[in-house]
Amino acid sequence: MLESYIRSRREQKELLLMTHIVLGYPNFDDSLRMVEAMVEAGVDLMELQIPFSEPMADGPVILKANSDALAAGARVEKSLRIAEKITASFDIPFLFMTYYNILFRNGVDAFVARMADIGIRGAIIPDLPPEEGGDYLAAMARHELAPIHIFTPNSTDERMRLLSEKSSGFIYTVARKGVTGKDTAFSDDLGDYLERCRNATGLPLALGFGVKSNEDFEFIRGKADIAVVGSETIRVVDRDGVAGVKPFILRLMGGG
Amino acid sequence: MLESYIRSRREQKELLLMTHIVLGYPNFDDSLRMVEAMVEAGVDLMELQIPFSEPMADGPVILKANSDALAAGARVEKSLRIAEKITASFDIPFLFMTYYNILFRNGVDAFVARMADIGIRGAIIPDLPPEEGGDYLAAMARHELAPIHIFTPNSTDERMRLLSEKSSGFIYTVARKGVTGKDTAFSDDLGDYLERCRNATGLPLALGFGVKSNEDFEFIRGKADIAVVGSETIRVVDRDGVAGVKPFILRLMGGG
Amino acid sequence: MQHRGYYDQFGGAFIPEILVPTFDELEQAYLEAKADPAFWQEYKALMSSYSGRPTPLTQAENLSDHFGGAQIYVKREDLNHTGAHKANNVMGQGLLTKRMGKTRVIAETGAGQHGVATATMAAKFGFDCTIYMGEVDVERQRPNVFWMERMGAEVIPVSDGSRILKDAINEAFRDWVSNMDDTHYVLGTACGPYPFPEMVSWFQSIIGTEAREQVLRETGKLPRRAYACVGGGSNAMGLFSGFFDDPEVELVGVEAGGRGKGIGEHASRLAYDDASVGVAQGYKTYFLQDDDGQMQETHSVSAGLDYVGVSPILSSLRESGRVRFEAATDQEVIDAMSLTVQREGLIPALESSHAFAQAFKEVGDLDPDDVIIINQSGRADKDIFTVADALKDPKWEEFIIAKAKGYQNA
Amino acid sequence: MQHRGYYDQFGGAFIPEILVPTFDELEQAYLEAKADPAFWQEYKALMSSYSGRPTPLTQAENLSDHFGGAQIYVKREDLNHTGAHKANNVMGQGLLTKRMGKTRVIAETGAGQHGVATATMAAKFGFDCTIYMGEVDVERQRPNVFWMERMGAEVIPVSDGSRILKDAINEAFRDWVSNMDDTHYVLGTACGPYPFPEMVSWFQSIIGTEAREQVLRETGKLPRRAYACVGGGSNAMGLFSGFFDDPEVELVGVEAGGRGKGIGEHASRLAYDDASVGVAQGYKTYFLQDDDGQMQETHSVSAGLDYVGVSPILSSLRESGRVRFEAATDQEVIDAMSLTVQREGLIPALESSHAFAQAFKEVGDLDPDDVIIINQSGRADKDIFTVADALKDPKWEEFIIAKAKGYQNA
Ligand SMILES: Cc1ncc(COP(=O)(O)O)c(C=O)c1O
Ligand SMILES: Cc1ncc(COP(=O)(O)O)c(C=O)c1O
Repeated sequence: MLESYIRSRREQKELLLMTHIVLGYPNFDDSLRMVEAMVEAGVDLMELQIPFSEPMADGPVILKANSDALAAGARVEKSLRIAEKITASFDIPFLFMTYYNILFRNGVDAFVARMADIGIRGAIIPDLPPEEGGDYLAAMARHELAPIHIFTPNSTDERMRLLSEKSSGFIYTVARKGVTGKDTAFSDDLGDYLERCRNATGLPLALGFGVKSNEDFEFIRGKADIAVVGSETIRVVDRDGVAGVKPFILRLMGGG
Repeated sequence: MLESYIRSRREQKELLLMTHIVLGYPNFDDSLRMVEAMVEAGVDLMELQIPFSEPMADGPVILKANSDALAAGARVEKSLRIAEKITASFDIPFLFMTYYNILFRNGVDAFVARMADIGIRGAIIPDLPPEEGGDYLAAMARHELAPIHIFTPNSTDERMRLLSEKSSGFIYTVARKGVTGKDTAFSDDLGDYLERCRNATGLPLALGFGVKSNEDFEFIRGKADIAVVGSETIRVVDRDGVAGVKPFILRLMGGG
Repeated sequence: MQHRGYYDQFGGAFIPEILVPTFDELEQAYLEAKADPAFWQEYKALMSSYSGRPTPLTQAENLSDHFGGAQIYVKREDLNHTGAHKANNVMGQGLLTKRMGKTRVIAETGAGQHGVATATMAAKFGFDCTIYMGEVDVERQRPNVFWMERMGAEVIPVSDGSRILKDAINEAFRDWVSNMDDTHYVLGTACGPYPFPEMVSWFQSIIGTEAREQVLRETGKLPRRAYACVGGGSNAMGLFSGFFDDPEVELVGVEAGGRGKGIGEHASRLAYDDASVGVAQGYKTYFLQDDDGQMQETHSVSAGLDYVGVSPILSSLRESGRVRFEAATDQEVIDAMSLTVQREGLIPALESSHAFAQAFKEVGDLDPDDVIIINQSGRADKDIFTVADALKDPKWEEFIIAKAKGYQNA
Repeated sequence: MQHRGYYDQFGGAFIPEILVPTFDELEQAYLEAKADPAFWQEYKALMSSYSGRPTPLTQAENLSDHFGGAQIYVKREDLNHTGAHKANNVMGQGLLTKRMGKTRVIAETGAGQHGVATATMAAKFGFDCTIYMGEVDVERQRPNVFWMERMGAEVIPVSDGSRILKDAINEAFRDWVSNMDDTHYVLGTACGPYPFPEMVSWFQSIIGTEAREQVLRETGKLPRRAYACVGGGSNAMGLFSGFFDDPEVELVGVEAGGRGKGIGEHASRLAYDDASVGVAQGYKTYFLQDDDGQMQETHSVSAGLDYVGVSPILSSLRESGRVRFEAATDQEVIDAMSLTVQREGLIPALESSHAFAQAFKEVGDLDPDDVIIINQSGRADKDIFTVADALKDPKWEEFIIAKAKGYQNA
């Protein structure tokens, strides 16, 4: 199970790193090479985003990656095949990140079964609150996959408890309001917020949105279990190509 | 008096000719030369139009002559001086044609007195119906000048009698509806109409609007006392210069 | 005609002889309609079902707060179908045209609003329609021309004289003297020969009648002042007539101050002293003319106020002191419009913005218990080319340039 | 939220977690307002004094004669302030925004009408305002952008995706998830996550309530059919809701048939069979999407109907058969508009002209004793660039080219 993987990994490392890529951006070959670079650099788990035409919760960088991937012909089936290849080749857990319509159009049960089949360990569906996700949650449970939900600074304690109940693996906590890829001022408030998160769930906490430097990474150490890096990797690839990915990750973790 | 001039002239000629120019168009010198040419060609009486910026009863040709004259700097005082020179030099009756504001702004009494003073014999003011013209009619009477009014095909018999009462010299009858300078189809109806005019007034009849060829002129012979030629002369001047005026008039009267 | 239509020394009917029977007929139709209560009922029903009357009286709280004086209320003639008070006059004359059995209408237009309104009325009544419009105005108000043509009207650009409103009026008269048998000339403002000034004011009185009722209902009191812009004077006559019997209501007519005093710089006949009494376009009033009586060039940022004459009824109301006349300059007008758009979400036409501009100069001196009414005679949507130019909006210019490239490459 | 907003299988609220408290608050404010008769009174008073409601129901006698079938009545939403039914929704949400104590509004806009309406409301209420508009629409609806900016709104062109309405909606949500504390998102149509479809329909129901009363008063009977164009579905929901309890009234929703059937050629979600059920932009409905669930390009001559999704309430009304859906092609729409302008002097927006086009296809088959209602959701004044292009008006092109030269030489 995903949670136990995280817990055992945490015994060796104080802060794990989860990274994110958009499948098919800039193309499927590069996606594969980025995963390879990240795994080699020591990333602990990864989100593989299946592109969607209306990524309402994503900021400009990931949005553009989504639409470029689609424009280059990224089909869902192709994403699933490459994901299968990835899980077969690399030994860390991979999660899907995508929007609900991708599941819905394929049939939720069928899609979740396929996820299990190709070795995906869980999913983050940002436009699917648990109230709308009955079928999805049931299917995920049947296949022992981790449905991951999001805590935000304005979630109530009650809401956090509900979300926690519906989740497994870990909780994705966002550090601030807004979409992916914008700057976050990490401050003392964050401590209080994470305190609230800890009290609401027994699951490990991943902290996301805006992490992009070793200082950010260090700041999170001790506060959460997993640091999430999303948009910044895409910026690095856009600037330095796939070759830039590994040095960036190493630098981030303080190893570079 | 104007009427007796017309009657005695008619004893020699079956159809008199009245022509029209716009003072200051194309310039005051040419105005003078046009009068000269017309008188030499045997015209019996003339309308001298003092330009006005809003010649609402005039068609495109005379309208343009009005505004060109004004644009070239025609002032009312200048028109009066040239008129004075004209009446002094040529031995036929001259009338003013202009709009009421020209009189009104100068003071109606003063203006009419000045007309008398410079030897003008009457006036046609197309935007001054007798109902609005009390002061004007009184002043004209005082100075023994002829106020000339217009009969139209849709004037009632009663209206014609009223207009006749307020007029002296002659009656200007228009052959059709509309502004100056458009074609008129002279037809049998015209005979009936002129019959009505004759019955309504004892004054001589001038017939205007659209006369431009010897055929038109011949057609009118026997029906009215005076044929009026307006816009066509301006067209001739525009085309052939002042030199074209005399041959045109001669041709019109069948003499050319 | 039974009457000559004089208001003190102003007014009259200085018409070519050929139109005498036509004016007789028009006066008779007008007087009969006026004497027939069923006519006004029919008119009100038409304005209600077709044009959305009564138009509201909108409280402008934000502007009132901004100036800290009287409470400002805005009479919303902009909400009429076709976007201005011109609809009131045009629909009324449409009913009269039907009554007279005529099948064709003609009209002059300056801002184009009256042309659009007339073309609309003609479409609705099934009349043929010809609109005369100064060439200069055709250029500055092309969107209006576009819509008139869509309605099936023929728009004839007038290239005589100064090629603006007054020249279009002359040209409309020239058409009329040839076609009076089947044609009615729908004059667009409270000017011209009798009975037009009175008849147009009568149709526009629907504004003032509504406004008086509304202000009493909503505020329990009469306004201290009522403001209206004055081109020919029809929207002003319309609003003011509701308050003629209320001497405590000060009536303020606002003319186009243009670039300021001096002949050629503005179109103020009554507020500035550049005008004098004269007779033109069939009536006697104050005109912007020279010593010879020649009409002079006028200027205004708003085509609809850019006119040499003014309603003879307003001239007489100026002499009697019943109406105060002021002028607002182009710049004041643009500023007033911008402020109104930003603070209230209202888009007064440039014409109407003159009334706003003058009210803004004065409203701060009144008491917060006082109420004033501003007549928003129209909306500025169709002035977009003029407004964009006045504001020198670079994005608009880019857009037009790109659009033009598209056409040229096609 | 107390409810999830499902209408059969359609609707829901597929929202990012961060907006959950915001939607809770919105639902609560909406339900409280709905339960409070004073709120609707305040709303009606505002719409009356500011926007000129009730809008008339105009009898289109000439068109009725032309087709020789049923009597055609037109509900005149074009007479609203800002020129479309969008004002109804926007003013209602403005009152709610005030109730929630928020100080900033954001909105998406396609045709620009909703943007102008929102900017207007923001000016009136004193809110800050940001409008998201697809880059393509910014180009085709520049006059609207101009007026939004004059109102003080910031207009942000959206260059993502297909750069039209749906992309503007995504972008508005992105703003909202960052600024929900002080910001209300004024969604412009009966789409999006619950409670928007229901709330927007509620505000628009003022159309149908008025129309039902008016048609009974004026004709003594209910209409045989009621026609409305369907973009997101708000004007249709507004009109139709007045007749839901009258099974004898057939309700006809008219979508954008564009260039005809086939994905990419039109924006018909319900009339053609190119769409399928999906979840996007926060709700479940019929979308024009591919097998993968990716939204596809749409096309319509009218920006306001050019949208991939449709109100979930209308999707459910299609399944139940209560509403019939049809599509009108670009060409049919332009023809219907031209005819309406010429015969009635009404200028329906290109969006609204879809409803006219469909009615024209059918009205001849009805009995002269029958009555139909067409919803004229807006006026086309602001579509002038689109309409002129659709009609390829050479004089308009000359005018724009001359204007552009003027700017380039300045
Ligand atoms: C909106 C608007 N207001 C005012 C006027 C001026 O006319 P009047 O003075 O007759 O009201 C016009 C004329 O076109 C106009 O369009
Ligand atoms: C005039 C008009 N009608 C209709 C629509 C379509 O929207 P809805 O389907 O929500 O009424 C729009 C959208 O912009 C519009 O401007």
